[in-house]
Amino acid sequence: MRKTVIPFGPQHPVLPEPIHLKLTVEDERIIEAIPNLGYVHRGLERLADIRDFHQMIQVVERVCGICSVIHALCYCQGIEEIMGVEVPPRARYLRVMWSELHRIQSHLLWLGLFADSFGFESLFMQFWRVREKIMDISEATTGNRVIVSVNVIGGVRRNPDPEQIRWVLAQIDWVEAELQRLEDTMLEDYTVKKRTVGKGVLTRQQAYELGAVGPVLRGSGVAQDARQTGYAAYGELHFEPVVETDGDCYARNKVRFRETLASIDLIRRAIHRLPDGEVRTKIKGIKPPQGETVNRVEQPRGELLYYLKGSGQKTLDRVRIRTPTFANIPPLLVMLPGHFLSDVPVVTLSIDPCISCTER
Amino acid sequence: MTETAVLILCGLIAGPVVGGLVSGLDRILTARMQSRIGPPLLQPFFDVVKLLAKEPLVVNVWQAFCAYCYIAAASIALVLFFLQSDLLLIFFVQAVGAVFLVVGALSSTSPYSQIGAHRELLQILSYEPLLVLVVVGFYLETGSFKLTDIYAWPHPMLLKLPFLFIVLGYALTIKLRKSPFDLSTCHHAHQELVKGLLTDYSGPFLALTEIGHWFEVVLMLGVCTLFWATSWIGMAVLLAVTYFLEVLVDNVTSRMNWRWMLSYVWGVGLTLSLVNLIWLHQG
Amino acid sequence: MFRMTPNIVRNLVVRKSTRMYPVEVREPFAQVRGELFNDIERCIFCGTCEVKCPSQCIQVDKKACIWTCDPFACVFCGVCVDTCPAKSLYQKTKYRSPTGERIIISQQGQPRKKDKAKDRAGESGTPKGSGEEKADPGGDPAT
Amino acid sequence: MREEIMAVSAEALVGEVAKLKVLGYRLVTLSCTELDASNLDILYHFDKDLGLKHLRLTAPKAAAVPSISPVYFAALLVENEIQDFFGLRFEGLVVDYRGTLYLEEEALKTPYCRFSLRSADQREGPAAALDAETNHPNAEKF
Amino acid sequence: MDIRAMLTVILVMAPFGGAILCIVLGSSKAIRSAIVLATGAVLIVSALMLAPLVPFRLSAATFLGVDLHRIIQVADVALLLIILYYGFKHRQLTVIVLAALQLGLTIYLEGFLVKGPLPVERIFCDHLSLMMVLIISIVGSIICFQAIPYMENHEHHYHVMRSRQPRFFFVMLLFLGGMNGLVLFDDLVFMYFFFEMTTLCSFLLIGHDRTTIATRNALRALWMNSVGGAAFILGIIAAYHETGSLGLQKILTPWLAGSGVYLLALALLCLAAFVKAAQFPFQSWLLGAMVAPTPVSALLHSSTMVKVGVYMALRLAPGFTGTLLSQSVAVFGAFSFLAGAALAVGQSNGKKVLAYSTISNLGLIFACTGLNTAESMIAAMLLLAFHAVVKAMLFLSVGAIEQHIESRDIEDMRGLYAVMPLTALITVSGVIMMIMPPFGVLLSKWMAMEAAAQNLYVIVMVALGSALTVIYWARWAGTLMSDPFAGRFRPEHQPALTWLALGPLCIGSALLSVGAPWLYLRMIAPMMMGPYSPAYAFKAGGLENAYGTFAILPLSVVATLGLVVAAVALKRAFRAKIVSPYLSGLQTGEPSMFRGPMNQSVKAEAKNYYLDTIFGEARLTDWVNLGGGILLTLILGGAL
Amino acid sequence: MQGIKRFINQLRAKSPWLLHFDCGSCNGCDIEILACLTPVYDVERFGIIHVGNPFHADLLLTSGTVNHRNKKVLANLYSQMPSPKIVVAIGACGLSGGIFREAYNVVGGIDKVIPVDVYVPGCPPKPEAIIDGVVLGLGKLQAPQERNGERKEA
Repeated sequence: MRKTVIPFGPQHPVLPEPIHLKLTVEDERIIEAIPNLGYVHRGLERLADIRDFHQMIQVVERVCGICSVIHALCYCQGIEEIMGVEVPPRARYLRVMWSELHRIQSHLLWLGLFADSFGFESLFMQFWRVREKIMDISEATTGNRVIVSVNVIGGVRRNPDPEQIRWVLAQIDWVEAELQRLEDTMLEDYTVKKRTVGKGVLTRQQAYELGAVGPVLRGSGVAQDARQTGYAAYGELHFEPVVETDGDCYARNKVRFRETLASIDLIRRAIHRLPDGEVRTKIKGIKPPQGETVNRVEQPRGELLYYLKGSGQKTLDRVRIRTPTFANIPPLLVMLPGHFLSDVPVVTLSIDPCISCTER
Repeated sequence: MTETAVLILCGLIAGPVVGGLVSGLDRILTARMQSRIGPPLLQPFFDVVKLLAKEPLVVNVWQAFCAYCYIAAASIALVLFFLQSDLLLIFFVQAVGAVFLVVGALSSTSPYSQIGAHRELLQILSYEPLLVLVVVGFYLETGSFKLTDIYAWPHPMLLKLPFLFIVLGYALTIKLRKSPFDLSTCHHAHQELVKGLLTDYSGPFLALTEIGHWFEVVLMLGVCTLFWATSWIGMAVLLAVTYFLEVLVDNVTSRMNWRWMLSYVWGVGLTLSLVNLIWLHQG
Repeated sequence: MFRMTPNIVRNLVVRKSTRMYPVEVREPFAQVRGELFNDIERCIFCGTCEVKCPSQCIQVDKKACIWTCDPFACVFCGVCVDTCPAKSLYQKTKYRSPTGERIIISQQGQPRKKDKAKDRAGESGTPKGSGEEKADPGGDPAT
Repeated sequence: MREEIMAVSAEALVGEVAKLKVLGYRLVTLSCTELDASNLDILYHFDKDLGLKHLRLTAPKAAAVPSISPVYFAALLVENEIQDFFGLRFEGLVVDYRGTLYLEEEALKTPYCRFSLRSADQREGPAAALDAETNHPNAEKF
Repeated sequence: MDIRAMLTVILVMAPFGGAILCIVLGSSKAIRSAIVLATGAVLIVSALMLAPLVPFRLSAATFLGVDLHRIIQVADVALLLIILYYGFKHRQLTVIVLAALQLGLTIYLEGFLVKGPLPVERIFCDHLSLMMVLIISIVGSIICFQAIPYMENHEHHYHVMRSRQPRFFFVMLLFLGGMNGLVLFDDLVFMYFFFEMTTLCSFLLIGHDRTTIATRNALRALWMNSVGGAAFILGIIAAYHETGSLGLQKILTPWLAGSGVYLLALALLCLAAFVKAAQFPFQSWLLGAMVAPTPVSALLHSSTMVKVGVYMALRLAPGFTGTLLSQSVAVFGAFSFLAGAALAVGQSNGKKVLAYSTISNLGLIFACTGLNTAESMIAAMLLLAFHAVVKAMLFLSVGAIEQHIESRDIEDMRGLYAVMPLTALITVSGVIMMIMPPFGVLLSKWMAMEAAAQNLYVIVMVALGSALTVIYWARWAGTLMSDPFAGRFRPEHQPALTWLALGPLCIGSALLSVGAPWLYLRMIAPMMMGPYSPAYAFKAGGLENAYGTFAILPLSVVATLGLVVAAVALKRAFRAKIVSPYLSGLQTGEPSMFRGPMNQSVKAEAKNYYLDTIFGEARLTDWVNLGGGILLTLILGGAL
Repeated sequence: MQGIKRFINQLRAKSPWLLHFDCGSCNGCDIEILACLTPVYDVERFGIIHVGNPFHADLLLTSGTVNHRNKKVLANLYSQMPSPKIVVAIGACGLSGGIFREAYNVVGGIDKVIPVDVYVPGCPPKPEAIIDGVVLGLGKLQAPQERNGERKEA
């Protein structure tokens, strides 16, 4: 047969990050996709040898710039668990707020990029326009737009005042209104549906067995979300996962869109129940972490797992990070064959690939 | 003789100037639709001059040849339009340019360029018959293929060829490389084919293809004017509305794939043109 | 097929969302972590920042009283500011400006107990004219 | 760790894993740590309805470990990753990158084996990383 | 003896003589080449000498004292017996039945039907005949020249022990004579004889290699053409029945157009033409014929033999002006044009692309014939001439390429420019001449389209077909210019005779395109009489009629200028920095290699789109045959 | 002639086409670069458009640490850009390797592989800073002859 071999990436305009897919194509139909990773591999897990466990917060935040809060949160929760540190309630609620803000910005980012992947440039622009508002909130409440560096072991670093909180509420109202205006296009437009419905189908069974996580898993009808475990303050906020059943790119799109709205709702609830008090437990004098733990949280892209092992020294023995994209790449490899070349960006982006997460 | 020379000159100048301005307006309008400010009006000219002054890098020397052939054919087509020549002939000459562009892209081994070239061929396959049928529509209405006769026709053509105008709209959208038909190459970077057809053209050669594209755009808009050739105002309004709709469509649709394009454009386009042509034939 | 149209038309009519950045500069938020400064006058050269910095971009020479920072390696996390016992480190709300050359900020201070009089805050490696990131010991911005 | 950990041997591994699959568990990931100069500790994390279960395997570096990627396709990436990081060999990988998943030839080999790399680590900082470009003599060849 | 008669005799008999010499003396390569070259030269000179003398009619009652009709009668029966023999030899029932049927009909016609004195003005040479004669003699001879080195190579490649070239050239030359006879004679029985002769020759040539597949395809060609022969003889009988004449010009009396049997006769003759021109559903013999050595393909199937079909249709056209038959022929032709183009898109075999393209172009000629207006007839004749020349050139280039890279697949020709620059360039220029203005093929296509604009069915199919045509040609041209070349090859070193064939054809077709106005004025306009009128005027260097204009000369000048500019640019581009094509930043130093997974070097390959799922042979052939069959039935039925 | 040259150089600064290559950053800088293209910052005001292809680019915006695998890609892309070309390194990682300097698979900043013209510090730099950096780069694009052209290319 007449095979075309295409090096897709590492530098490729539809891929915001470098990953290489060797695509073998027949008349634009993909018959094989072999990934090549390692373009973003830094080896930061190994930095645990030379950075102490406090400094590692800043390192793990930079595993991925889009979900830095949640990386740090997962890491801190793990350390807190080993060290037996209790986090003040206000800090737990603030952690939820910042996590959800991050989820919104990540999902908005993704919705934009996804729109771009099927060539809907103006929609991309609109989502990113809305996203800037969230970036403003981040910047105002934490001091930085992207890598907010707000989690510490034992709590959070910033304590927004009531006026700031009110401002945040007003801002997310605006975001919600803007999003509702875009909902019709993103979920109902003929061309959008034509490009996403039935593309990259992952059945419930496949998604479960291939270890898909996050919206990919929930788009296939499995109601599993690490937030259900109730870490931080989620247990008190009556969290419900968003589930769609079709398992195609459209379903994932819908899951993410609905999750964005759900996150806005969660922020509102978290803010309404925000207790007063301290935001940071002093950990001076507690022995450095000794023991091992596994901590899981829900990133925008899915479930994130940290395996931490310490032996009572300032540096940890092992920091192992299993990021959601890492888990979603095998499903991607299963999804790609059989689609057309023009669907590659759509299917690839539908797992919301975060390569810097994957390779660390 | 002088008149001919003036017309030739007009054609040669109108292409880059009008085409560039239209392209600049297009970019501003697009930006405004996306809630942005957008570039200055003269931005396309800056781009082209800059590209012309860049270091020539080539992947395959034949690309240079093809780029020149493309712009030559595109400009000849426009000049023929200004000389009020035969409409069918103009499209044939225009097709030469399109083919050379494709051949140039095929001469690179990059799969992106090659696939872009093939998609461009499929685009040609989609719009070429439609253009011929539009021309046939003019013939059936006016009894001539010559632009002199068509422009001299006393009634606005749009009233008799409304469906063919829509069909021309399809062709125009494909030619302008607008969504949903921006398959082979696209004005925006984020496309699975990188820049498709134009991936391996660079520097001055890219500038040539861009100028050639302007020639083609002006030519296509010129064909649009035929639909309301009786008054300047009608012509201007028709052009403005058409172009606005083109930009709008670009901004409210996503990019489709070529299978959809082929079936949609042929299906809808051929049906519409047949309906219109049969109407003309009977009426 | 044209569901986006209302949004597009609305965008055409209402105010554009573009910030005209170089023309109009927006006031940064109050708590933004920008450029790092060391008020060398107040620095006690304890070396806490050197230890705490996750990026390890600060070197403190306790004997010679030289505080050196590689601004290109700084990740603007603000840990050093938080932990500075003398509160000599602070971050402006303005970000650090881009440059065309590599720079190293090196500030020569005086031992805490000694004469606080005007001393040269030396900088090496910074080309002339692009020294706006210099920590000016005289003009205390005091946020 | 809060959850149940079960020790397995290399021989029993695939059987145990297959059993878990039948029980409806999904593979979360593998975590590998170096215990000492010759042994690795591999944790297999499984999940069912947000409850975790771990299998612990102590694997000597020299011997190959059977791959579970034929059972769980999802193990493909992580097993390749461990091959890269620790130089441990997995038998029967579905797609075997042979230690090139992340690392180029000039990069440090088996970078997570710190016991064998300790000497290289003495000189920290970029110098060490740059040094690694010229295949460090102490680095274990994969 | 009249010089015209002498030239006619030479044109028909010289090849026969050459052929016989070939088989008698041709075992030595030098002598054989000399004979072929001499025959070709004689043919070319005679054809050129004939040019200023047309039109003329001549009586030819006897040849060397024997009644000419009698000779043909005997020869005809002999020919049919030979076909019958081959039918028995290969146990091909269809061939046997058809040959027997033809034999019976011939005997019936000659022995029982034809009564009274036969007209003796049997030679009729107007400009159409002349055009055919020129094509056959010049292009055909050039092809024969190229065949000399080609066959040498061919036999070398196939390790043939005992050269079969004498036989090969015998048939080739015989064929040329037969073709000339066919177009120069006006008597239907004579035409039938020559028609059958070309059938037999093509059978022998297709089967020349004696491989199983060659034999099978040769037999297919034989039986299909026998269908045409049968239709031919039936047509003659019907025509004779209605008009009492065997002279073609006599038969074509428009006042008979109302008669059903008369139209049936014309329809049957058209059917014979369709079969010869391999129109759907008879295309398979032409495709099968591509197994033959390439000069055979070029000679039989591009430039000459298939043209017999369109020649006959053009001859017959005045007979059915304004009838339903004419309309149906137009639709049928347009359908062939579209279907041929669509099938060509699905092909990667270079020769098959050429074959389908031939079918497609012949379809367009038929469509023009069927449209039957002055403009369309002009278009048809111009297309006939230009297509013959350009297509012969393309066939010969593909033959040359094939012998070098040992493949005829377009994919294997990727980057051919790097290794066979001149041949590649000639092929590309051939492609350009097929699809681009101001070249002749496109000129005639333009005329055809403008002529077809009145007929909605035809114009829609022609519009679609011409877009498809662009695809397969452009794809091929681009592939040739791509680089680097990957396959096995022998460096470009062509025998002088190959250049002698390719060079003149290439330059000739370009010049012919520029000379299209004169071609029109000198060759075609004089024929526009009867129902037709010389529709186009030569104005401002172009051809213009009431509703269209094609500025050939100005365009040629401008195109030349553009070419010069582009060539200068090309020359300068050689000085520019050459970089690797875009491979997502993964290129290694080697051409088109990238660094893939597992640190392997992978070749970035891109193959052309052949759209097999849409235009594949397997998918379309049945539908196309069905369509062609239905249309043919309509033609035959509509005639009644 | 000199006038034309100056004019062209001015135009160069008016139409810088941007190629973005993420060579191992954490995404933070990448999304800020992308944010520059979107309505709120809209760098198309300066004629900047994002092209996905080195052949068309004038400006190479790179973010992230260079590692052993992507350094070849980076050098390849740089070599495919027609001159005059400007490289802008974005973010702490791109400048020096940032917080990952000591990691084993990190070579260092962008300037270890290709010559860098503008350094934009930040982790990640704000879009305003990126715009500043690009503007600084444009100055260099306007006077390409002043660049000490062929520096070390890996």
